[in-house]
Amino acid sequence: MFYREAGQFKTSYKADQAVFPIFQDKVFVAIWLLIGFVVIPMLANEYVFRAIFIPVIIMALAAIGLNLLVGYCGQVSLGSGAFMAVGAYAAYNFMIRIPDLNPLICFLLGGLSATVVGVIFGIPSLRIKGFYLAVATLALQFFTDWTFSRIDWFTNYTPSGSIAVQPVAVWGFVFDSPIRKYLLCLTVLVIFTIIAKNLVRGRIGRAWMATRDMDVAAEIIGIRPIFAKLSAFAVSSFFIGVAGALWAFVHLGSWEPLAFDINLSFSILFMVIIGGLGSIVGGMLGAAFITLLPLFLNQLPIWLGINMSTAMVSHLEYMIFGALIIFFLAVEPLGLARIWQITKEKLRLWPFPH
Amino acid sequence: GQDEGESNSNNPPEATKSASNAEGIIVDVSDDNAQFIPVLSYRTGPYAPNGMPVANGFTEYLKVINARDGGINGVKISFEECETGYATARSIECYERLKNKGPTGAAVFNPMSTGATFAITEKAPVDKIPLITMGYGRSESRNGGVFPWNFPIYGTYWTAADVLITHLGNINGGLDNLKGKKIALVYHDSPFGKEPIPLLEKRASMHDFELSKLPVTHPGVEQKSTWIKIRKEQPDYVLLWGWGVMNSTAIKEATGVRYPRDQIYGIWWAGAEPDVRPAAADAVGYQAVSMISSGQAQVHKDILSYLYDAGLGSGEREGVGEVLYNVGLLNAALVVESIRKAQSKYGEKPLTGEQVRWGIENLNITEQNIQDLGLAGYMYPVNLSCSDHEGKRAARLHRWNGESWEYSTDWISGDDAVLQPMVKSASDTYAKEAGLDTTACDS
Amino acid sequence: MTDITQKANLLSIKNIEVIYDHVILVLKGVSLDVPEGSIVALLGGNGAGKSTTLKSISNLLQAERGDVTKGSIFFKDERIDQLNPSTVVKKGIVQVMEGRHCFAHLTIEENLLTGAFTRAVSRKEIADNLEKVYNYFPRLKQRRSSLAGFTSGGEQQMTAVGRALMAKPKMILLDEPSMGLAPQIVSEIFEIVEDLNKKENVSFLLAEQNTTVALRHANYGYILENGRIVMDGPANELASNEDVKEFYLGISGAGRKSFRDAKHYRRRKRWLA
Amino acid sequence: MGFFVEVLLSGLMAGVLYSLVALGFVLIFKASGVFNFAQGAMVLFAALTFVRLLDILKDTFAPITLALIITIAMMIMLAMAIERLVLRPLVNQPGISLFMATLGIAYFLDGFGQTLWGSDIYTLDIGIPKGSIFILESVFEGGVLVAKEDLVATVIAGLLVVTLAIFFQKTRIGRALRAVADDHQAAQSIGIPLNYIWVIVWTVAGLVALVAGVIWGSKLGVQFSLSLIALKALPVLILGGFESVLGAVIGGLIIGAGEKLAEIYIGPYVGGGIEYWFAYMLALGFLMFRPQGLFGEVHIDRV
Amino acid sequence: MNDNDRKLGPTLLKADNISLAFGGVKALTDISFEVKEREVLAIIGPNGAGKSSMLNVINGVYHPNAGSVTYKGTVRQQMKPHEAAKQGIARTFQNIALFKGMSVLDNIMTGRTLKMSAGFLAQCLYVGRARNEEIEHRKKVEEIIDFLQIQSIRKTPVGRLPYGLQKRVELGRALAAEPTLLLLDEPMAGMNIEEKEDMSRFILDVNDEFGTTIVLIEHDMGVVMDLSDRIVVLDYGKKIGDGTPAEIRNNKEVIDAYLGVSD
Ligand SMILES: Nc1ncnc2c1ncn2[C@@H]1O[C@H](COP(=O)(O)OP(=O)(O)OP(=O)(O)O)[C@@H](O)[C@H]1O
Ligand SMILES: Nc1ncnc2c1ncn2[C@@H]1O[C@H](COP(=O)(O)OP(=O)(O)OP(=O)(O)O)[C@@H](O)[C@H]1O
Ligand SMILES: [Mg+2]
Ligand SMILES: [Mg+2]
Repeated sequence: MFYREAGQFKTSYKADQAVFPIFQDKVFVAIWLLIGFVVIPMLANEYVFRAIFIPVIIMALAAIGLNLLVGYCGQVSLGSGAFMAVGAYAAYNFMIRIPDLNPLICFLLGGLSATVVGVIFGIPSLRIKGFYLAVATLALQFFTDWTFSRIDWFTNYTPSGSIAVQPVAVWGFVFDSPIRKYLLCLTVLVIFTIIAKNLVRGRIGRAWMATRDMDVAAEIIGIRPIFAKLSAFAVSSFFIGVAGALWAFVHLGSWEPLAFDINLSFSILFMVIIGGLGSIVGGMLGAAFITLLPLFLNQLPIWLGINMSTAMVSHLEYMIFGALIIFFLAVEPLGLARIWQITKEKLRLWPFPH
Repeated sequence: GQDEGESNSNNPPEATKSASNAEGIIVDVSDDNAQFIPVLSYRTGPYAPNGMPVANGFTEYLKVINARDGGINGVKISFEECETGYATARSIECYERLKNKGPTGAAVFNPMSTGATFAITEKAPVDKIPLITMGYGRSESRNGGVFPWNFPIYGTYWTAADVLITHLGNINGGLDNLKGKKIALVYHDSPFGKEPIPLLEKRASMHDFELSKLPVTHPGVEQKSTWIKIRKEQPDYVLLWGWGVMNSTAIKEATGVRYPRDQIYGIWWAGAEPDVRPAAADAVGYQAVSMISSGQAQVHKDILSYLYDAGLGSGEREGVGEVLYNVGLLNAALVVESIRKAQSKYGEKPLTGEQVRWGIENLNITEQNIQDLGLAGYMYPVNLSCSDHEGKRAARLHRWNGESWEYSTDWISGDDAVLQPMVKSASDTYAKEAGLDTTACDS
Repeated sequence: MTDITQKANLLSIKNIEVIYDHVILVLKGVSLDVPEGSIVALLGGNGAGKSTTLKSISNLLQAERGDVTKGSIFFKDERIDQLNPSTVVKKGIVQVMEGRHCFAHLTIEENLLTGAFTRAVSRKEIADNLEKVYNYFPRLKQRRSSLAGFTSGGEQQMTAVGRALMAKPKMILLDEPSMGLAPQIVSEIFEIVEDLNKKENVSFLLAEQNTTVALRHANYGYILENGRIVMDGPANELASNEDVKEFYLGISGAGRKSFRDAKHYRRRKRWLA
Repeated sequence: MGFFVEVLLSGLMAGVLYSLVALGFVLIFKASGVFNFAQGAMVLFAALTFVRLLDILKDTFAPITLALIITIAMMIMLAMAIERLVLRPLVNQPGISLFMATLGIAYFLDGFGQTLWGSDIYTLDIGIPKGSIFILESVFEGGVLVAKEDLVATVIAGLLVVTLAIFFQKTRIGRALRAVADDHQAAQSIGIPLNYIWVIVWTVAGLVALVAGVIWGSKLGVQFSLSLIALKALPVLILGGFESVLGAVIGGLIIGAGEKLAEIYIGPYVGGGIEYWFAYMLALGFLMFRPQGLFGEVHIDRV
Repeated sequence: MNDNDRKLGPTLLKADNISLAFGGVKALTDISFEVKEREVLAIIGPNGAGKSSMLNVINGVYHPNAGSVTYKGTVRQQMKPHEAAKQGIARTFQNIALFKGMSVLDNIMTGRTLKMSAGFLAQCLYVGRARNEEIEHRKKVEEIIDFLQIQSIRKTPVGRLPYGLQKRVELGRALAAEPTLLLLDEPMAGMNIEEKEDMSRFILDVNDEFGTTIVLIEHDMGVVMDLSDRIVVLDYGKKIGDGTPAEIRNNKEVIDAYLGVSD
């Protein structure tokens, strides 16, 4: 009863094409933004910022980026870690090689570098499909691992090949405290989310989805696969590259190639799928779920007052994590976003079952 | 199983008993009169076989201090383990989670991985918590002027590499005789593995030996081509800078290509039981540099009687005194002694990270202290200062005899005339990039 | 046509309700019976729920996240709505799914052979059976070694029907068997249906849009609209019902009219809203 | 020349070892269209179970046989559990969901295996000959060195492949499996019992995992890193084709030889350590010409 | 013959000696025919005769082994499908090829892709051109939705629709491109009489109102005979007949090969 469209008539196509056509949704989003920008900064402590919000937000950005590629365009990629690495290392190189360049611009340039790499590695997708492509993207993963540890130029010849950076400073404003970092990341996420939403509801988004659902038919309609696929690779790797730069500069502060290894790629894919393929909210839900679940499981015994060795706890954590993933997929293969949607549909019907 | 935790599965009655005995040994983190020490450990994932004994040694030393001495000068120690899985992002989360626990926050962090060390190095100065990176981390962080919060006590990779070259010099009748020799570095392709390269290159140009670098990709399960190259080039020595499964695989492959084991020398992270046991007899004769070897000193006997006999051991009895166990134990001993030192200035109560930092920087462990610690014969005196956060430039080699490790040399010193300038230039570069002041120690 | 409604029911559906995806209610209490040895037609417009009814019998709904939430289905007095699909086939019910569903990477012949999967009989018997199917559909014999994915729509439809015949079931659920088939083959298919029905006493439940042909060959018919049965009766009676004539057979008083003359505003009368 | 042959041979034999792992992937893909990422975890789990049982049963009359029987029983139970809890609820779902579910299985197995059996390194010795021998001494100066273990592995892999190839191509079950992989629902509609078939196939894959685990385990010691071998098997898989048993072997040989030759002959010019990505790039190169791998099924999209 | 007086234009499309083979299978052998502007041409023939293949040749999905297609006066051997789309050729498919994960509205909107031109940046921000364009095309699409009487399902994901409605949506998607030449592959398979009548109406209206040329494959003889101006009959990849419905109805060869005994 609380979630009703009844009585809300759309009188123009413009209104119907709004992102949130239903009034309740608008209020809902406004409340979330308020919570994000005002309430949380007032309440949260340092641990919550550093260990929860900042990583979740950055991962949400990466997950949204990957979702554009996997969920919307249907090209499965296991190379997100690599794109993040490219974003991070490129941003670093722009920063040290062009003095006084605004770090935010460096992040964007990092993203653009990832775009270039993404487009190049997207080319095989014109021929290779499905899991063949997924596995083939691992080539990029291993290649970047190798490149950034073997070609010293990228790491500015630091002897060990790991990089350390100072807090980001924009126009004299230093993002050094957790709360500032949080707000920086959140702002970036909001902007990118809007961009993503705009893209997927427009011509490009439809071209991606058409390619995903049936690429032959899409081509017959006049959507060039080369354009659709490569643009998806480009935009997706841009998002992921920026996320990588943020991850490196804002979250880690210091990193080595291992920080962007294949496990990261898998986690991001997890987020996308658990969250919901082809859903922007899904990317966020997935990022929160996959990042927080292990922390939660890890702390659970302590909260429950169960005394267990850390090894036992983390083995259990693995088991429960795996089991939950299977459970969620079995309940709803289309992810958390779909569960959310069905809940809404049920709310709409409530109190009637159908 | 090894990981069944606090209770010893072999004798359940004792396990029940332990609940009461645990009092005073395992102190709750919320105890306001206890010094809190965070423990980052990895008991899962590809490096678990190495991580478990280190964590056991570390925590059991803390426990035995509580059990035997009633804490450090009466201040009990509380600790909490956080599983990192050897992953940097998880380590950061652990760091954030643990840094404010206990009445005074974390006394000191031992990141237990080179990657995590790099990441936490940036955060520690802000939180004012010192880092001890015993035998790992960045070698130039020994310069306390630039890295006031980092303490690579007891040996950096550069020291280890220098000790190895010195040893090769010794057995060849002088460093000059290395001229024309071929030395191959088989290394884990990560910052950890690359850390010794600058030093080895410098040494190579000094003594005119040929250094070939052979990277091995993580996790190191496939090394055929590396060892085919070695069979072809037949280097005089192979330095093995590996970690985890890479080490035992290397030794097996060496057997495969019939490269003599006694010409292979490992870093201390490639010189423990898990590294040689899977290769069993093939590994006989293999040597590695070591901070501390296997064996049981007085303190182990205390651990066995205070903890294991009371059913409070974390692992199996046989594990007490293995190489990595001892590494963890030694690491904990250094932490405890630093706190003790700091108490001498700030009083016998739980101290803050900043206060503990002073204790570490002024740490001075003499032969007498080593006796008192129950580590006689296992430890080398350490003396830290503002400009020297390492405190020691020597290590011993030990050799695997098929059953156990035994020392094969006496303490060998690295050459500070070589090391110091490298530390200086590397840390200066770092300071310049980060815009740091380098004069902290000059006064 | 003999009146078979007196015979014992082979299949009987009692008041079933089907929900997709936990929220979409599609069948709202459907009951129908298929007497032993009969041909029963299930008619109705697009989206009426014909395919859903058939899939709930063969229990293929689960694969589409659909669920029979109420009612029961009996086959020879045995409840089958909780069995898994392969058991249902073992009991003798095979469905030919709408939309062909051939195994694209198997050849036509392999497709047909998999149809005999549940039968533990000699190779000889299976070979005979195969030959029989090839006799029905000579086109398939020509294309026997092509991958099914590369054959034409009609060839795939024949394969799907042929594959079900290979199982030698007691009852066949046919979902739009005539779709995409040339007129000749359509009448061929219905001849096969009558043939099997007469000679081997196979019963049929037939969802078909080609109402004219369906009613010509069936004994009994049900009309489904919007998830409910709105009319049923012997085939010949249905065929002469005025409403049925107009809406399903396209014959109004003056006989069949040309498609050219069809108007948009005709028929908006429904049995149910 | 002798050196080249040695590199080549060692590469080929390394490739066979990858094939052993890749075979497990192929089996499951062929039978259910599932890209089973848990294969690596299954290798670890099987080997871990076996090696720990050996230790527990070491005082009985036939430790190896007993351990083998119990391990096989465990793998069967595992297959049944996976079918019931993972595959059945996910029937007819898109491949990517199933793929993710197998990642869930991988996590679970990693945790479960270690909880049950511990996370240490365990030495596995069931009498596979060790050491190396010189061959072709008359042809090349100094001869060519090969490891005996690798020879044994090659023989075992050969046997497995022949058996499996016959199983798939010639039997009724084999044909049914391929049907299932194409269309779950249609397979159900003609009475192929998916549940039963999946149990069988996952069991067979479990046994293949056991074989791979034992061979790799006696090489490396049984420990967590065994599960990472899967990453070396993936390029083999795409090069050979997801559905082809033979492809897994040929792919293995090409990848093994290719990566070793590259490492030895190209590696030194670019700093070495290129094996990992080179294997993938090599596979990618082949795919550009044959997008379905050398022996994989063609991709059909028709309108 | 109905509407014999209808004005047919000049030749729009001409197939010259098209041959196409897959391995050993000869799908098309030496086929020639032409389509005039505004004409409704039906292609009929037994299953596997090569009808769908012919459509695939016309819009560039298959490339003939021999022969050429002349479209709007330009001769070509090969063309990519999206080029064909650009030239105004749209089609529907025998096996429905809708974009399953998208709503009806979005599916039809994809049909207008070629008519949109907003730049990438504008789309990111959803301002200016991107926004106006989106709204303007939405209007067009709504007209099509009205025309096809599918207003009530515009937001439904097409995967959930019954077969017949899907076919209708597919037609809508093809119409959205405002094609010159519309290829329909069995648009009425799986429909009952009523729905076929609706569909016929749509096809005729499109032909009348927009002057769209239509090539149609269909197995329902009633529909074919009533709607088409001319019929081409294929059998085993060969052309065995070409003429008005009346001519075809009485062609002996066609009756043998395809129609069987006429009902
Ligand atoms: N998988 C599904 N998920 C959601 N809704 C579905 C699904 N399958 C069918 N439906 C809905 O159920 C209703 C009945 O569909 P069904 O396929 O049974 O109709 P039908 O009578 O066979 O129609 P047609 O003649 O077009 O084949 C339709 O409204 C359809 O939208
Ligand atoms: N891509 C392809 N590869 C192999 N053979 C093909 C391919 N496309 C079509 N064929 C074959 O060409 C022949 C003609 O096929 P087509 O689809 O054109 O038939 P059709 O006339 O449309 O038949 P239907 O009425 O059954 O749809 C068939 O025998 C088919 O198997
Ligand atoms: Mg239907
Ligand atoms: Mg066709």
